[in-house]
Amino acid sequence: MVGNLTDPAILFFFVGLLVGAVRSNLEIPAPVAKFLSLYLLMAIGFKGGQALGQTGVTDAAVRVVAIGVVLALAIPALGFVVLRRRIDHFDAAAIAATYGSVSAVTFIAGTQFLTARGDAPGGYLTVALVLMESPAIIMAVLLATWARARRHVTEQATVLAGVHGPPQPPTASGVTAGHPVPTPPMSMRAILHEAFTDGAHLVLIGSLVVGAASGPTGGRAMAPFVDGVFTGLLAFFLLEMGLLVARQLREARDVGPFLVGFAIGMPLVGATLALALGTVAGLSVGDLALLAVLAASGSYIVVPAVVRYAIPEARPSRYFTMALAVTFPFNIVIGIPLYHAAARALVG
Amino acid sequence: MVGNLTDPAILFFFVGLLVGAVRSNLEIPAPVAKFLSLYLLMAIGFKGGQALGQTGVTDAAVRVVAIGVVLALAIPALGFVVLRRRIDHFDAAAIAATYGSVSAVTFIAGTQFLTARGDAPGGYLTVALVLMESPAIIMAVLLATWARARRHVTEQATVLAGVHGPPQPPTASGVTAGHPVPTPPMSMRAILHEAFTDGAHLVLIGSLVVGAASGPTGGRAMAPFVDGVFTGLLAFFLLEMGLLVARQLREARDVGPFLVGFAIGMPLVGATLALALGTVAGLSVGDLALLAVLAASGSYIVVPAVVRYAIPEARPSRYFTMALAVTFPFNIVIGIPLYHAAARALVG
Amino acid sequence: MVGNLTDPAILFFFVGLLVGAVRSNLEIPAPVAKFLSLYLLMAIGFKGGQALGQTGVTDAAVRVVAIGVVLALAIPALGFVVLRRRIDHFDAAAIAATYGSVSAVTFIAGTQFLTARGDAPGGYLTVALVLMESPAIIMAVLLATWARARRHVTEQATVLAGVHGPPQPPTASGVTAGHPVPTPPMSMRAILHEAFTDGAHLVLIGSLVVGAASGPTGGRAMAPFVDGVFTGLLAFFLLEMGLLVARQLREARDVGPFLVGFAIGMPLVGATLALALGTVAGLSVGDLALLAVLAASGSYIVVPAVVRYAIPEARPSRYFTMALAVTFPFNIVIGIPLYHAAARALVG
Amino acid sequence: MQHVKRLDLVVGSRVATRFLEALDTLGLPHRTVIPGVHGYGQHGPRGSDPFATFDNTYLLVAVPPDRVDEVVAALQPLLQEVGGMCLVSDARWV
Amino acid sequence: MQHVKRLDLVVGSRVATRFLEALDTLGLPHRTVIPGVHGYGQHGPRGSDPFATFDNTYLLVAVPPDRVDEVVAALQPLLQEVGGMCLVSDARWV
Amino acid sequence: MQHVKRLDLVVGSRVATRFLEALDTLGLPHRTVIPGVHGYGQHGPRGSDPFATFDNTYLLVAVPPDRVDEVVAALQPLLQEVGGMCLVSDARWV
Ligand SMILES: Nc1ncnc2c1ncn2[C@@H]1O[C@H](COP(=O)(O)O)[C@@H](O)[C@H]1O
Ligand SMILES: Nc1ncnc2c1ncn2[C@@H]1O[C@H](COP(=O)(O)O)[C@@H](O)[C@H]1O
Ligand SMILES: Nc1ncnc2c1ncn2[C@@H]1O[C@H](COP(=O)(O)O)[C@@H](O)[C@H]1O
Ligand code: NA
Ligand code: NA
Ligand code: NA
Repeated sequence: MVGNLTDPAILFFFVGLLVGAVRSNLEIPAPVAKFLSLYLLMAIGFKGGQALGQTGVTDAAVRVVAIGVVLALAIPALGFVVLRRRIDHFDAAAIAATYGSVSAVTFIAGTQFLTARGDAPGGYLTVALVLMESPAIIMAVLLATWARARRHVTEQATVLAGVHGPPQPPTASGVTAGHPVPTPPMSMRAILHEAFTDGAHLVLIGSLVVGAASGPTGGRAMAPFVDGVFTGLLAFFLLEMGLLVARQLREARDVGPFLVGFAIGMPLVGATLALALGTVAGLSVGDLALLAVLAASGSYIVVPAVVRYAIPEARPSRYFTMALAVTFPFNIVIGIPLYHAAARALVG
Repeated sequence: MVGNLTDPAILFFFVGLLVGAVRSNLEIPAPVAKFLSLYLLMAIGFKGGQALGQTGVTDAAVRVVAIGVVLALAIPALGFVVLRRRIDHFDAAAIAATYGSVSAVTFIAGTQFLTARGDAPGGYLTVALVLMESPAIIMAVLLATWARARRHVTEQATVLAGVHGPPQPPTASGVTAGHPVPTPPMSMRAILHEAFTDGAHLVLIGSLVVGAASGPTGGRAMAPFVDGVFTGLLAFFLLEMGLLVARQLREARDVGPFLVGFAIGMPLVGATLALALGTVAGLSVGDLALLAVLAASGSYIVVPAVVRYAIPEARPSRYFTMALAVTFPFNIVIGIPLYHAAARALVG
Repeated sequence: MVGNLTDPAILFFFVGLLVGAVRSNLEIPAPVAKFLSLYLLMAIGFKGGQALGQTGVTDAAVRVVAIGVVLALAIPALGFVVLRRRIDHFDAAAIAATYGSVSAVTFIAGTQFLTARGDAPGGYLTVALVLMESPAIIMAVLLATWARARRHVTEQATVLAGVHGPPQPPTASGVTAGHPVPTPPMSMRAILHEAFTDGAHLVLIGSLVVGAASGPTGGRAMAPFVDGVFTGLLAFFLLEMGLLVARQLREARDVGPFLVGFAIGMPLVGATLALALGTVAGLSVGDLALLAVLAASGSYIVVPAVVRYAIPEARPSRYFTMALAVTFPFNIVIGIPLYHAAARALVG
Repeated sequence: MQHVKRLDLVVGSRVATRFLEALDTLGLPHRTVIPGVHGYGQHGPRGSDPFATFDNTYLLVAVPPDRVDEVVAALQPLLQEVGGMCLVSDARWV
Repeated sequence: MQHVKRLDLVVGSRVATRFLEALDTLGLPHRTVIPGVHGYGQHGPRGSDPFATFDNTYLLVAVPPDRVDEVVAALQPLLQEVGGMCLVSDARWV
Repeated sequence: MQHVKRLDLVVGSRVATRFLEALDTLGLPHRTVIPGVHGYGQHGPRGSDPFATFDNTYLLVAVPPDRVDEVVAALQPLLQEVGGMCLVSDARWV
């Protein structure tokens, strides 16, 4: 289970964490970080597409993807039910969406881990990654709309205004002064557009298609880029993720013990669900373990990007911080090896 | 002819086009795009230099370069003659410069295409690329100076002021109000400096020289960078080009049917000229086809960079848009395979 | 000795110098340059760590590192003694720190040069690089504190205010007007924090540890990144260094003949010291030569970063310019081959 | 030198085009755009994550003084919907 | 539209957090931050080196007019210690 | 706090040094420079192409009030030759 801790990419994540913790001036420039995140999506999409192009749509592919979609609906529903009793409904919807959706970086780390241990998952897992991204967002937006309607009825509207961020004299920010009730957020149409045209999402899908379409010749031409330098660039990116997590941990005032517990418990529940369904469906060790990784991961890219405008009442200092600062490191360090061990025990 | 459509780099261009068309939020950060464009120039220059260093200055090299220079003078002259009857003389000069000069990215895509099909062109084509960049600019600036003198005589000066961009109340932009006649643009000296010290231009020349000077040992050390990851980085760059073309197409109000026709017709004329001269000169298939690609391509880097200041009266919304949004995709998708097929028919 | 001049990376440094000299518009975007500098540190750290992990802490390692630390204390002391008679004490302290510390890029160029000639230095040299970075900074800060105390006594404080930069009417910058005496600069605690948590420093140490910890499997996974594309990315980075040196040379008004002499003489003295101590200690050719390179190099990253706030009285237009615009090119072009030849003569 | 009003807007990068389109509609296409801006406001921190999810964009727009009320009226609902800051001040155009 | 004071600060990137923390302490966390800014001031050139050693950061802070003196008093010692520019001007908040 | 005039210039990146050199000539070397700025003005769109051909650079210069006319006079011909925007406003220097 500690095998992960000699993987250079994971080790660089720890370097980032430590460097961030001592408040070094180290900063990866934002354009570089963005380039690396797009590169990773492109590489993983292309490789998935290549694998798919070789095997075609197999029976296993269909089963994996079907289970993935089931999980993408079940997990946010379950999450919301648990959360709504303890916290604000808007936060509950946003957090449910976070855990219902998936993290591409965790997926990549999982793929690396499994492949290095001889349990390479199928290319169709990338399709599962794509399809598991959005359902939870849509569900959360609907839940928030319902919560908004309810709130309006009970006229709590004004009470909730201005809860975000540290106190700032209203005259300083001005906008709060005259307009305590924010106008309704984005239309459903705009939300769907945002969710489905998100750049990261489309790069992943596009690369998947290109990978499938470009055959072995294309694969060979792209190999030094999508395979050769992959571990190195992933390591660089995880260095930045470590810095980011360290920074985010410092801002974690809004995440109390209950939410920390949720940020670790929910992944375990999701992974268990995935392992159960996947074992029944007779998946291979690699497929099973990576599906568990997907189920356990929480989104800190697409979901916050959409939810920020779709559910403005929810606090990023909760949903974003939980996914990035608690669940992501948990999965990277403990989760992935754990799900792999479980998959081996169940199938191998 | 559709062989190009399984090339991953070209496919990523289409991904970019589609992602741009659905107005995704995807953006390649500008510093990354600039890095990639410099990388491509560096790689292509270095590889050309290496090839040159191995073969030395052959007879074929001399013929290719000579024809290239002839084309770089003939094409803008021809273009201006055709355009001046239909459009403003300043726009005509700028567009003539655009098509008289060349596009390095098209050159790179052409080289990739031909090499993958066993018709690798010689390293001296890179010298042709360098030498074909500037003559058209100088010619266009002279034509614009002549047009400016003529305009002054007919006293149309004030009529032309303020034609650029959507209407903006003059009091908002201020500068138009008091000064309807722009002062004369850059001096010829400044223009020559701009044209010959352009960063992209110098990186290309520099890399060519370094490639030639650093021999096989240097070549081996650089290979993973200039060859290995080349297709991957080109794919990434063409993704950005696709996004850019999609964006530019949305701004294409100033390009009517005549100019669209020119943006496709002129490349075909240029390629035909190149094929004719090259066949007479007895070039190989690869050299012939790539010379046609050069002739057919329109510049959207060096020319706009210089012409923007040298011919401020011309509209980038015309010359830049035509080269980038019409001619570039045309050449990438249809032109390159077409010129290759023609070269094979003529020589093979 | 001119062998260095067919190395593509070094040649690209000259391309950068020339391109900068003709005042081209070429610019490497700052985020890209920063990425490249971090990449180089990561690669060199990782490779050093891998080498260390294989050999363990050998006897040679201990000797090299010990000599390195001795040099890191002796060189700044010597430098200050020489400089204090001719120039301002604050500038003297800052310049002494510059030459007492080391340049990672020079180290990298030296490693490349030696490895290409079959005299690869040991991985522990990277440890020497790390340990030689900071002592000179601490020493310089103490010297500056002493100088500040002395200045206070002689009440010259107000005379020195406002010496920096070209003249600017005091009312323009305002801040000088009312407050001629700057408050004391950073506390010692803050300085130590800055020196030891500098991002570049920590990335290097972190990568060293990761390299040592991740074993041969990790090494193989990282190889295409830290080895494969290394020369290419170094070449790109040295292109930027060339541009930077050219720009810096234009601002070199504050560096007179004496300081230019120092910027060449001090490296030669430092290298001689290193060669002497290293020969006595029985080092191999590669270790000896690279230790001389370290001793000869001057810091233009960590030292200016810290000294700027720790010794605000010192002029970056002196210490930074000397290290970057004189010593760096001198070492790259003449120094490295020279120290190598000397090491061969002494040991081989 | 003429008097103009300068508007300094800081809005989420993903919604910046909505502000720019509103200005286009008013026939005021001239603007300056600084990408990659970070910030902290009522909606918490923005920017400084590697996915630019929370990036801000800075818009500087100089408009004729007599059009400022119209512009403000057009932008205000957008500001309320998606957040952001808008400062108005006086300047002279050279 | 209310009156605010806008502060435009340009300070070394390595010390920018010290300014921001001072503002936090005053209960004024709202701000806009532009990284990667170059400049030239009393401390010579800043920015435009590949190690970002000398990078500046631009901070824009809108504060209520009645708090501006307090803010300036808090920032002034920092400006004297580590350098940087701070401009104060008038604006209206939309 | 002293009164200063702030100049906000937005000019093509390729010609920005010409403006800066003009300021140097006037003995006003202090400035803040933001690279990589996009925009739209009389010369059409700027920035947002991968070759930075059309990039703008933002220059912020604080000058003593009594020198502003001289500065404007020096920059105006340049602005007319190569385009760009220049706003002048009032500020106080902390
Ligand atoms: N008082 C302020 N001063 C400066 N910038 C602000 C202020 N308030 C908000 N902003 C900027 O506007 C952005 C959006 O604001 P908000 O919608 O309130 O989160 C923030 O991320 C900041 O960049
Ligand atoms: N007069 C000025 N106008 C514009 N920016 C300035 C001015 N003075 C200083 N700055 C900015 O403030 C930074 C730090 O100033 P200083 O500490 O004086 O070197 C400089 O690098 C500039 O970016
Ligand atoms: N009214 C305006 N408001 C804000 N920025 C402007 C305005 N007009 C011009 N600019 C900026 O100045 C640059 C050059 O202007 P121009 O030379 O008119 O194209 C543009 O690309 C914009 O960034
Ligand atoms: Na999940
Ligand atoms: Na052409
Ligand atoms: Na040294």
